[in-house]
Amino acid sequence: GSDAEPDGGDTSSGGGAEGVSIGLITKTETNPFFVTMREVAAEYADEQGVELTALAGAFDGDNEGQVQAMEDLIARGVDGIMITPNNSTGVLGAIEQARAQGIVVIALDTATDPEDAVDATFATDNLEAGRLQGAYVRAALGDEEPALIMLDGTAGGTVDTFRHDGFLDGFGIEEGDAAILGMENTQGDQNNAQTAMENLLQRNPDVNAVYTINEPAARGAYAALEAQGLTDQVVIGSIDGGCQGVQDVADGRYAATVMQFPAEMVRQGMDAIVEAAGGGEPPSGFVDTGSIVITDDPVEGIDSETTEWGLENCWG
Amino acid sequence: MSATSESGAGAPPAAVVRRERLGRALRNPVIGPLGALVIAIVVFTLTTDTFATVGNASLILQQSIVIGTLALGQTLIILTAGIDLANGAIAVLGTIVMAKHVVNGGDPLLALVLGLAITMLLGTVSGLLVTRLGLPPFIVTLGILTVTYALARLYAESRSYPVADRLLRIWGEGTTVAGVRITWGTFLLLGLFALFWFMLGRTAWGRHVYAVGNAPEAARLTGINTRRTVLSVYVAAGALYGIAAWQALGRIPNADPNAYQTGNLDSITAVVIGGTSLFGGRGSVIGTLIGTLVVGVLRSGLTQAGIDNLYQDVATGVLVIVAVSLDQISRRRAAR
Amino acid sequence: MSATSESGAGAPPAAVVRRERLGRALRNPVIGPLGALVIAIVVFTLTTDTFATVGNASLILQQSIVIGTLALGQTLIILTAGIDLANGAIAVLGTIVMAKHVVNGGDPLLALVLGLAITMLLGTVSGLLVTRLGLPPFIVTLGILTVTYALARLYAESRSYPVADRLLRIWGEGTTVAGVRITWGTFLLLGLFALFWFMLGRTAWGRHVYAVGNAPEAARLTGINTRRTVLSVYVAAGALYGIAAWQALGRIPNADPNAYQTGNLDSITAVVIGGTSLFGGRGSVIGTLIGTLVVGVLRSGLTQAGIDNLYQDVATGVLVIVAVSLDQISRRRAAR
Amino acid sequence: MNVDDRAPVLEARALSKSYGHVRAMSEADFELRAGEVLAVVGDNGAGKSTLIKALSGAVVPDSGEIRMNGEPVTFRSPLEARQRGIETVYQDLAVAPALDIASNLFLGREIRRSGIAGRLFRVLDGGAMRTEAKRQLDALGVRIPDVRQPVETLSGGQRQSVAVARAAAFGTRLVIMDEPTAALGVRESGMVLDLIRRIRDRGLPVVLISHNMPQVFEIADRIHIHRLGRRAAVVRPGESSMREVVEIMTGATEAAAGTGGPA
Amino acid sequence: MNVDDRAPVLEARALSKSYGHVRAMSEADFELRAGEVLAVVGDNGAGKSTLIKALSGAVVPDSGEIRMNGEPVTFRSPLEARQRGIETVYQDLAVAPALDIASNLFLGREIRRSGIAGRLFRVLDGGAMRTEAKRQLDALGVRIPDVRQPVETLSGGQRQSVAVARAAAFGTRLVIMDEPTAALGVRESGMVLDLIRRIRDRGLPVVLISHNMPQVFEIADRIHIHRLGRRAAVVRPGESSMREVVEIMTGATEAAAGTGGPA
Ligand SMILES: Nc1ncnc2c1ncn2[C@@H]1O[C@H](COP(=O)(O)OP(=O)(O)OP(=O)(O)O)[C@@H](O)[C@H]1O
Ligand SMILES: Nc1ncnc2c1ncn2[C@@H]1O[C@H](COP(=O)(O)OP(=O)(O)OP(=O)(O)O)[C@@H](O)[C@H]1O
Ligand SMILES: [Mg+2]
Ligand SMILES: [Mg+2]
Repeated sequence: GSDAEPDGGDTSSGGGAEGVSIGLITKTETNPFFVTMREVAAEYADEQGVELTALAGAFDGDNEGQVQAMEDLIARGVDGIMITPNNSTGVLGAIEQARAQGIVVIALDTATDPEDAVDATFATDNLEAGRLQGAYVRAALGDEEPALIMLDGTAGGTVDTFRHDGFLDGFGIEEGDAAILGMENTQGDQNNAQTAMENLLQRNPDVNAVYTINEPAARGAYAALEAQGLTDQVVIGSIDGGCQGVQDVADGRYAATVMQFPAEMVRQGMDAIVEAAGGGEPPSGFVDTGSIVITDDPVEGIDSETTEWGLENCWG
Repeated sequence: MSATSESGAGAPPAAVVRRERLGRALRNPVIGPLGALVIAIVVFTLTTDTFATVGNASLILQQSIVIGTLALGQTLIILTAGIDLANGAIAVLGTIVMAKHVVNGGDPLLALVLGLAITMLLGTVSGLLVTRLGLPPFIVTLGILTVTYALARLYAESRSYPVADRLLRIWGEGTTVAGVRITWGTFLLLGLFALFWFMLGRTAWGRHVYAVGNAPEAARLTGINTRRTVLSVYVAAGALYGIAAWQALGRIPNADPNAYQTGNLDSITAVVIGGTSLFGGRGSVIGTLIGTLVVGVLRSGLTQAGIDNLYQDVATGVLVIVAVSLDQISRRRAAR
Repeated sequence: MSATSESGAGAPPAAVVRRERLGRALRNPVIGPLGALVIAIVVFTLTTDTFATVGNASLILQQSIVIGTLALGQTLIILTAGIDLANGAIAVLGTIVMAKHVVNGGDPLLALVLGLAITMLLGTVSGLLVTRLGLPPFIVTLGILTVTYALARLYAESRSYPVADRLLRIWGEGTTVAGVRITWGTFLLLGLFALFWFMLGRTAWGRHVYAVGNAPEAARLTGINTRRTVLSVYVAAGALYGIAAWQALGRIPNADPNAYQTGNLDSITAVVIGGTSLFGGRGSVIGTLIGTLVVGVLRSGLTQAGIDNLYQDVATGVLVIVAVSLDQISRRRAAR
Repeated sequence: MNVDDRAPVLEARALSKSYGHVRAMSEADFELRAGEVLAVVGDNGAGKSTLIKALSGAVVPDSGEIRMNGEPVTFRSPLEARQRGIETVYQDLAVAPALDIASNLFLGREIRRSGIAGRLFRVLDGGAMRTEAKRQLDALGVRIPDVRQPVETLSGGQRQSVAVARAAAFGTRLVIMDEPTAALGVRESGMVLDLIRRIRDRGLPVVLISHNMPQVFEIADRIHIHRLGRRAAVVRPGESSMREVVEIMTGATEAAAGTGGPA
Repeated sequence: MNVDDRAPVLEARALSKSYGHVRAMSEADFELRAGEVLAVVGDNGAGKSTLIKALSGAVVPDSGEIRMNGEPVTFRSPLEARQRGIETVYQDLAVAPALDIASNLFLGREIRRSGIAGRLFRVLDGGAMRTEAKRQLDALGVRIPDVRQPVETLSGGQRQSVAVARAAAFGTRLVIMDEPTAALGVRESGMVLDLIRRIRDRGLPVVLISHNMPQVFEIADRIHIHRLGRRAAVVRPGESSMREVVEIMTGATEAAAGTGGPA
């Protein structure tokens, strides 16, 4: 379902943005990543005096829910819409409809295909983030012959695919390489990830590298490895940069996580809409909001930050 | 012992009070859900100023098309004391088959036929497993659900397929009446409900569907071909899911293997709110249409009322329960 | 007309063939699911060399604990011809309440009590709505599902809470027997099933549960307090969901408001594979235990066999159907 | 002993009940005296079952009054009537088909183990229940292969015997039987009549609904004739002929014995 | 006309059927001759219903042979028996409680509209069905307020009448009735016996299962006595007394008339 959250309306503060109304549509309302986006947006809207309406789909892949949300926002006559599209083509029709009404549409986190279907995109380059994770894990292995297990998210998710492909690229192997011992879809859920890892370990106790789609999956993988006493032989990499994830890295549960910056996406996106609403140039193009490896065991040739820095800059 | 004439004279053992028409109307099982719908509409009309517009009404109808068609197939199956967990998945596979064929340069008409064929095939397989092996519909359709989503993803190669073809998108087009856009899909939805309302209420097939759901053994003993009846229902439902797939492309011209994951529970909800019994043999498609609209109105109305995200979930949960309570209370009244 | 002595002499109208024991065993409804389980185990043992290890067996048991406990509560409710869509949500709220209390520095024992209290309260609310207002359990628990997940997210402020406390994690600990780790949770699971096996089969309460599910009107007419019986089942299920929450913290010491979203369908699947009828009044908790293990074995075995994810889904769907077919066939045999 | 001298045990005045626009009972009176067998007869659909359902708490009448030993009572559920010792065999038997015979016989008042297990945890004594069930059914002359059979596998007559045995075993104040011999064979019917006599001899009054006139005339002390939802007459077997009763029942003669008046 | 001269219409040899360890029918024989009313009597649980279920396709026997007009037949479903003109009233009535009376009466052979709507789309003629239902029930003397009432709201006897009316209306070759008058009142029972006579006068043989001996002796041409799952004897009402029949039935005398032999 599509859901409303009129957090804004407080027009007492802020400069120049008063009267601007913005809609935010996330994939779901449950994932901490999107919760962070919504919270940041609400806070920023308060500061700027922007009126915000936050809506979401019901599950990953709920194009219908996102389209309904778009329709509602168009009906409300907002100035701009920020959306994290379920997949790169799912809501193009509704986006087109919105832009035809003069609404600025900005993609966050996930790019559309074609990219210029929206006015601008503020996102992590997930291919690059995956590459960073892969490169780090490979480097951390040193001379060891790689034996990799991959805990994916959802089959066919745009982000999932970019991260997966990026990881393999950074890791330096191809899809189907013998070094890949097994892959499972975990829906990014800790319980599923733990179960999958437990079952995969039965067959592959000699694993030494683990790719995880996000930090809950990494926690699940760690729990399964810990139960088997295998944590020392394995390098786990992850992506997200949530505070709990960074803490896990600090606690030595996994080697590294690649931090992304959802708050940046939201803030830059909102700035762009406000500017366009004020008669400025509409924003355009793909803006990479960056990603960085967080680890306390830096490796040669890969830029990274410490967990201390990470805990200051994490989200969620 | 020649009481024929006497009973012909019609003094019934229990005096029949002649307020039949009203009584019959009040006992109509659609009264409850209809009351819930009316109350919801009135409440949102009074509490928000954006809800009660013709445009919004048309929007709610459009948003209800796919779920409505899925719920129609679901109603048929539930009337036979079955349940279908796979309807969303089947429709999704239908959209993929249609869209991929066109994206790969195939003929749109053939794409449509292929899509409908696959959904009917899956309906038929479910029906055969239920009727031939005597398996519980819950398990059969759970299996089909898992398999179908996997097949959809495999066949889609985990991609989604945008559709440009006009034929496949036809139900998203429409006409503008007095400034309000009404899609052809809306008319199709209403037409399908009318068709099955007629089929269930006015044909021998419909009687058999109710009989098989209400008392399967009695139906068998009276010489109804229960297997064929149940199978026909699954095939018809499969066809409806194919039409739902077509409608889905009209609404969102992009076939995504991850879509409509809550189609099963959403459609069952609409059916149950509409007063159809999950134990089979009692209920109506008109109830389901109303049930679908109740859900649509709640979602739209709560959004218009600007109710916060999570509180909206709370409100939806509570309101669904209230809607069905109304039905229950009206039934008890009638039973007195 | 003094046939008493004659019938006392026991020449039954239809000669009773004295192969009772075997006959009774073959007609035992648990035979079907058990056969499916055994076949699954044999197949995976033959096709993989990592499946048939004690370690893996212990692992499958551990993976089954939470769903097993949810399925036990689900069995109780389904036996009364109900269904519970909210069990996963209720357990999740339980984990949040327990974990947040401890993370905020509260007393672990009190946390536990609070968690159990909230799950029992939600079970009681469902039960009251079903018994007092006569609402369909599907709708009631659908409403509770939505509301409870929303409450869990609101109360958790959309965060998750890692748990360090030993008491809350106790079911994840265990002992090592002959090199194999067996968690206390495994024992608890088996103990709970044994308890309810006894309660359902050997107490007046159990008889009443079956009677209410099988023939509610007859149960009422014979003077069973049907409302109280049904209510007691929802309260017991609520308590079990609380225990499931505790067990969940033992398995994953991190309370996440988004966890166990498929707990409802997964638990219903285990119940149905176990041979319990969704129409109520027929079934057993032992069947559910076996059903839970069948699902666990399938998932583990297919992973061990190195089957690709999507193909694994296809296989799971097919195998679930096959498992239940075995049950159906064995029943037909017995009915002959 | 003259039954006329005895006080009414169960009395009803002007009971009415409508279902939608069907009036199943309209101002029906009823009177059962201590120690008597009262037969209730009437055409199909006359409202006999509705009447006794109102007396046993299975149906709540729209209006009217019920008195037990002179004191007004309202039964909102069959449980409440049962707690006052009223035991009923319903026309549709009220058995749970999936449960076995012994469980059905003892439904709602299972035999429990002695000691704390039985009292606190309500643990059943399965053996005792089966033995006792067998005994009760034997006393009715029913041949049942195995008391562990589910009731749904029984023949129509066997099923009815289970319901009759239940009421006979548990009635403490009065027993109501709605067509208890309808599905029974010659021998089994005879045994049920014997049973009714034995219950009466224990001092309990019995209400018997039956379409079998010879049976009614054989066993009843008084006959309550129901017609069009109300009591048309009450007669005594010795004083009226079968023919007269049938004529009142079918409306061929207007109730000679005076509508509603005691016979 | 002497029924003995007539050819058997429906015959069965050595039918057996076990449920688990309960042997409901063991080597039962059966013979129905053209134009006769054959009564089947026997104790509760003797296997009468199982026998006629085997003859009407509701149950598939484990072994044995069924012949219709001399030609061997196997019925795998009630539909197959019905297609050969065998119409049955089952003891448990086989009605769909939620459907109305008219729908139940015509279940499986609804009256359709004339023309293409009826033939191709099987569109019902609801009015005709209701009128005809009312006519059939009136012919049985049942008073039913409204044929649009769901069957679950009917009294026990009214429900039975619906099942009887259905079989009477549709039997084309032979009619089987399993205790059709069990729940019926005096008047209604009489009308069913009249109906059976009318069916016989139309030339169709009728199988009547009943526990009501006077009824059986009134109407039957021959009496098939069932005991312990098989035919114990066949007698003629004129030649044996009620007492003798009951004695064979209950096993007090071994079948005098010779087991399985034609009477
Ligand atoms: N739940 C109900 N809804 C509607 N009508 C009902 C209901 N129960 C009974 N009736 C009607 O009330 C009337 C009386 O029914 P009742 O069962 O009391 O008759 P009865 O005298 O017991 O008949 P029988 O001898 O056939 O058992 C019938 O016309 C029946 O159709
Ligand atoms: N499905 C079944 N499963 C097990 N036993 C059965 C089943 N059906 C019938 N029986 C048994 O078969 C025997 C014969 O039953 P049947 O119904 O044929 O008797 P009947 O002669 O019709 O008796 P009644 O006069 O009581 O109707 C009974 O002992 C009954 O318990
Ligand atoms: Mg009655
Ligand atoms: Mg019988």
